[in-house]
Amino acid sequence: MAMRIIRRQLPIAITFLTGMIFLSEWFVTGTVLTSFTTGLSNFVQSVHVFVFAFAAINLTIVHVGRIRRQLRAERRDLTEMLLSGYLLVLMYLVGLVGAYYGHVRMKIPSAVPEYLWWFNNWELPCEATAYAGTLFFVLAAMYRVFKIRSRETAVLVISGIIAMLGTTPLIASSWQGFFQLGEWLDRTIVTAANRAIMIGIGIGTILMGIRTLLAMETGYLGAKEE
Amino acid sequence: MKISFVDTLGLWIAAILTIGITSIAFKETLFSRWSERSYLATATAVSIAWFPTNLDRYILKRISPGGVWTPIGPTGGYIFVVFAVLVGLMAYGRYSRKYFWLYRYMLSLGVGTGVGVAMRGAIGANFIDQIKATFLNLLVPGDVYTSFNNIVMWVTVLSCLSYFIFTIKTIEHPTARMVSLLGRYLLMIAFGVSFGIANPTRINQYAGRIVFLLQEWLKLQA
Amino acid sequence: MNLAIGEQLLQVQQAFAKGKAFDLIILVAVWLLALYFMRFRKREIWIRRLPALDFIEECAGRAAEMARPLMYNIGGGGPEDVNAPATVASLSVLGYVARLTARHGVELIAPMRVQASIPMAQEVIRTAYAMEGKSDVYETKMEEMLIWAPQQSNQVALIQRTKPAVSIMIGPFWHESVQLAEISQRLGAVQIGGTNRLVQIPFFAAVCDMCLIGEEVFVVGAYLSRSTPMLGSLAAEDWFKVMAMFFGILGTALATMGPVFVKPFMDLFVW
Amino acid sequence: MVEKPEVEEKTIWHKLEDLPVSSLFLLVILSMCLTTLYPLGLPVPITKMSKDTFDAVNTLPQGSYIWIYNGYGSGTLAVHEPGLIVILRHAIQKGFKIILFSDSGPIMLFPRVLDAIKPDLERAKYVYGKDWVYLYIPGGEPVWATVFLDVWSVVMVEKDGIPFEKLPLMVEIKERGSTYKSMHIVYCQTAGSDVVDAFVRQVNVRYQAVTGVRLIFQILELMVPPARPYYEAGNTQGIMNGGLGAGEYETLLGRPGGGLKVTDLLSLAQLITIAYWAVGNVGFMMRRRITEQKRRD
Repeated sequence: MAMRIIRRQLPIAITFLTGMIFLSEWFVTGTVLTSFTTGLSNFVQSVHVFVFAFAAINLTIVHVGRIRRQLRAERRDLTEMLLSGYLLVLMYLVGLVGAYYGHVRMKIPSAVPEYLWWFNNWELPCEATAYAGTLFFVLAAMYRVFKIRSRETAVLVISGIIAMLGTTPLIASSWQGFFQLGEWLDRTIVTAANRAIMIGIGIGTILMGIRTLLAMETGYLGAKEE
Repeated sequence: MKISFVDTLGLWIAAILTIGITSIAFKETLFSRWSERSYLATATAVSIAWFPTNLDRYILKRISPGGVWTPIGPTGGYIFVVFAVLVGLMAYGRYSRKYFWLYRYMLSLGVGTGVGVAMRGAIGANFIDQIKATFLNLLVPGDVYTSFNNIVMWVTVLSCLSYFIFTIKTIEHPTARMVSLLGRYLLMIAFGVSFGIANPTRINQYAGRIVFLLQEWLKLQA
Repeated sequence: MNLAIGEQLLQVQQAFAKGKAFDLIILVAVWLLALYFMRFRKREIWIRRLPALDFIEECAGRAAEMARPLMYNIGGGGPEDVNAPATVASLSVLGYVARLTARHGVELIAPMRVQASIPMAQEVIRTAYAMEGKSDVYETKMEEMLIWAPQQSNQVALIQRTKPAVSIMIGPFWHESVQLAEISQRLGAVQIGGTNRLVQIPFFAAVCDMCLIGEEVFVVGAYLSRSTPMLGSLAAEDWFKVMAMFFGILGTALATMGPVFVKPFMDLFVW
Repeated sequence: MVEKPEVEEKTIWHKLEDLPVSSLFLLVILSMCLTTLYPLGLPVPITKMSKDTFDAVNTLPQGSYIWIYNGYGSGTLAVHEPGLIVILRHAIQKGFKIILFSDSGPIMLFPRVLDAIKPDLERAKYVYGKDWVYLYIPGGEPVWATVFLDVWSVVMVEKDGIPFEKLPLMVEIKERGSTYKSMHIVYCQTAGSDVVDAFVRQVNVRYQAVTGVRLIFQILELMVPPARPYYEAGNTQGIMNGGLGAGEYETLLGRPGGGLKVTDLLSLAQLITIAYWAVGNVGFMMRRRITEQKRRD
């Protein structure tokens, strides 16, 4: 019973209390509650210093596990093993170089040329390309999925193509029709539809929040173990 | 301008990684797997590199905010920091079979904050402000265009809202069904326009990579 | 120092205490109505069908038939940001899906983007398998089930490698939505998508076979559990949408009559 | 396996519907390369939204305080970097005091921006710490809320660890009282719509009535439709529409840069996409017609 309280009831109570404090602070700004929420958000920030380091530890556990499984397996996938090892070595090399020079020498990693070299030539192109690479998936979806299958998809596809034609400078600079039609759709129907979805999401969030605070949705704690 | 060997090496690595990550969209190969792992490694390395700086600024400096030793306050204090460190360390409880429930304390603090912040935003910005924005003048004197636009917007908001009704049985009525069907079609138009705009967005972003490859790496000028 | 902050806060309070009274009234009203429907409404509550959720069971069967895995993605929202409600909602679907995969003997893959979500998902899956009496399966397969894939390219690569028969994505998603949906579509997977994030809904609507739009994401927990209190909270939600529509009609009528008429009504909203 | 019905049915329409997507990818990349090397130089039509954004900055008097949240990562570099550079150039030209603040990611990307604006800084004789400053502030909405109330209570040092006491600009802000009194315009660059909501709440809803603070954004093109309700309702004074918007701003300021460069690449790539879409749809419809005819026979 005592264990149950410590393991389950107390976390639920904490959720309820923090949620209610943040919610009440919105209405009575500037009382003792505000300094409480400020303190709490500073606290969460301090806690996050540790969660920040979580990523590296997690990755290490996952990949060391993978390498060990490969070592035990009958048919070894050598490339997989090498790739995992490569990942770990690269991560710690870059991370520790950055941490050492960054903290000991300059107090901030972004001021260290050695670390900036890594960042600019490894991290930056990777992230920029991965993010921009969404282009290829949008293109593929345009070609493969954007088909007039039914009346509903016809509406979706045709308005999409109008919007696209409107944002093509080559067309917009010679004939403004698509540009204006796209702009009109954007200003009326799209704005209004988004408004309706926003109202729905708003009320849905409130009710979902109430259910969470009242411990009806406890998915985040895992299911009951007793 | 003198370009050192290290800079050239960096340029080549950046270019190879750019091509490698792009190739993921085409097909899975050894090259794409290598670039994916490199990405994961360097992205995680950032968290290691910033750890001492963050530790110094958000834990050590907060023990005595402003150089004064205070037990607890909104910006720090030693009791405050001890608690923060304890809760932060609880997150690691999940690696233990016996003490896995420890992580729940950190999580419940997080979920409480998240839900509270989400709810307070939802009432004002999402619910009330948007209802207020639907108060439209449907018959603007002497301005047919604006009146028409307002009527379109008003019909769209109401019919789309009716599409989101779940438990009131009246929506099964044929007339109500027509309205919510209209709402669905209008939603589809909105989605179509949003999807269409995604294409230029992504082309713009990829353009940065193309400019890098051609002008910085291959040194081709327009 | 502290006193100075206190003084400043007092000034802020004097300046901003206005404008939130109506918010508070609405919140209290929602809360009370929800409590009423949860506690005292004994009559059974009807709920309209959500085809996307009914489709999940069929999907699990399909994955079993094809002997290919089922992928469930809970999205990239952390438990401590504003997307917490959607993440919590998504976890309840994960529980349902995990029970189905345990029952049909389908391999479940759940890529995780946020580290803080991993322990939550782990717990949910563990209990689901235990409820179906398949704890042993969970113990041996756990590492292949929960895969930490923090970047979008890791998730895409994971889909390319495992070739799932079904891909379910419910929760908060960012730009990766279209990447994940398109690549699984290209590899022939059946897909169910759903997100609370306005910007990403169109991609799921266009690419996925079934789609949950906006608010429908928050309904899933209640829809799948079918318990009266949960459905009751949905009824409360609906009445507030009806109220929003009523306000919309009333406000527009007043606005059409003239700015003099709508002014008092507008003032109520910023009270 | 003797009959192979699928293979027999394969017509030209099947092929049109099922062209390899890599061909589309390659064509689009090729077209983008071509337009980079041989720019079309098409003019960008100026929308009202971009004009409003420009005016929001342009109409402020000299010596105003501009707060810039450059919350972008490497992913949206191509769009947000021109947006930051052009705003900084404009602010320096107008003689504003500049306070930049961000998380760790953008700090790493800042040296690139600094290289670009160095001539402007030197020409205007801007001194770091006196005329502009860069703060490292990790955290989300609750933290920003406190920053706008009292920045001194959240951080005590700027990004390189120089204490605020040694920075005349930060001392000046402290002397002016609560931080929001030293905020005339806030420029927020982001790729997350949650951040847009947060800034509207924390800057516009809280302080506009008191200090008349202006709020402008640079967000991605696809985030503009959901954010437009805020613009129409006056919650934000302007939105820079991604790369297109940066291009328009550069045109308005008369300083062409990265924004116009990326916008120029749109035309050809989009037309190729639309052509592929049309081909795919024709193939799909013709195939469907044939299938239906066969079923009727």
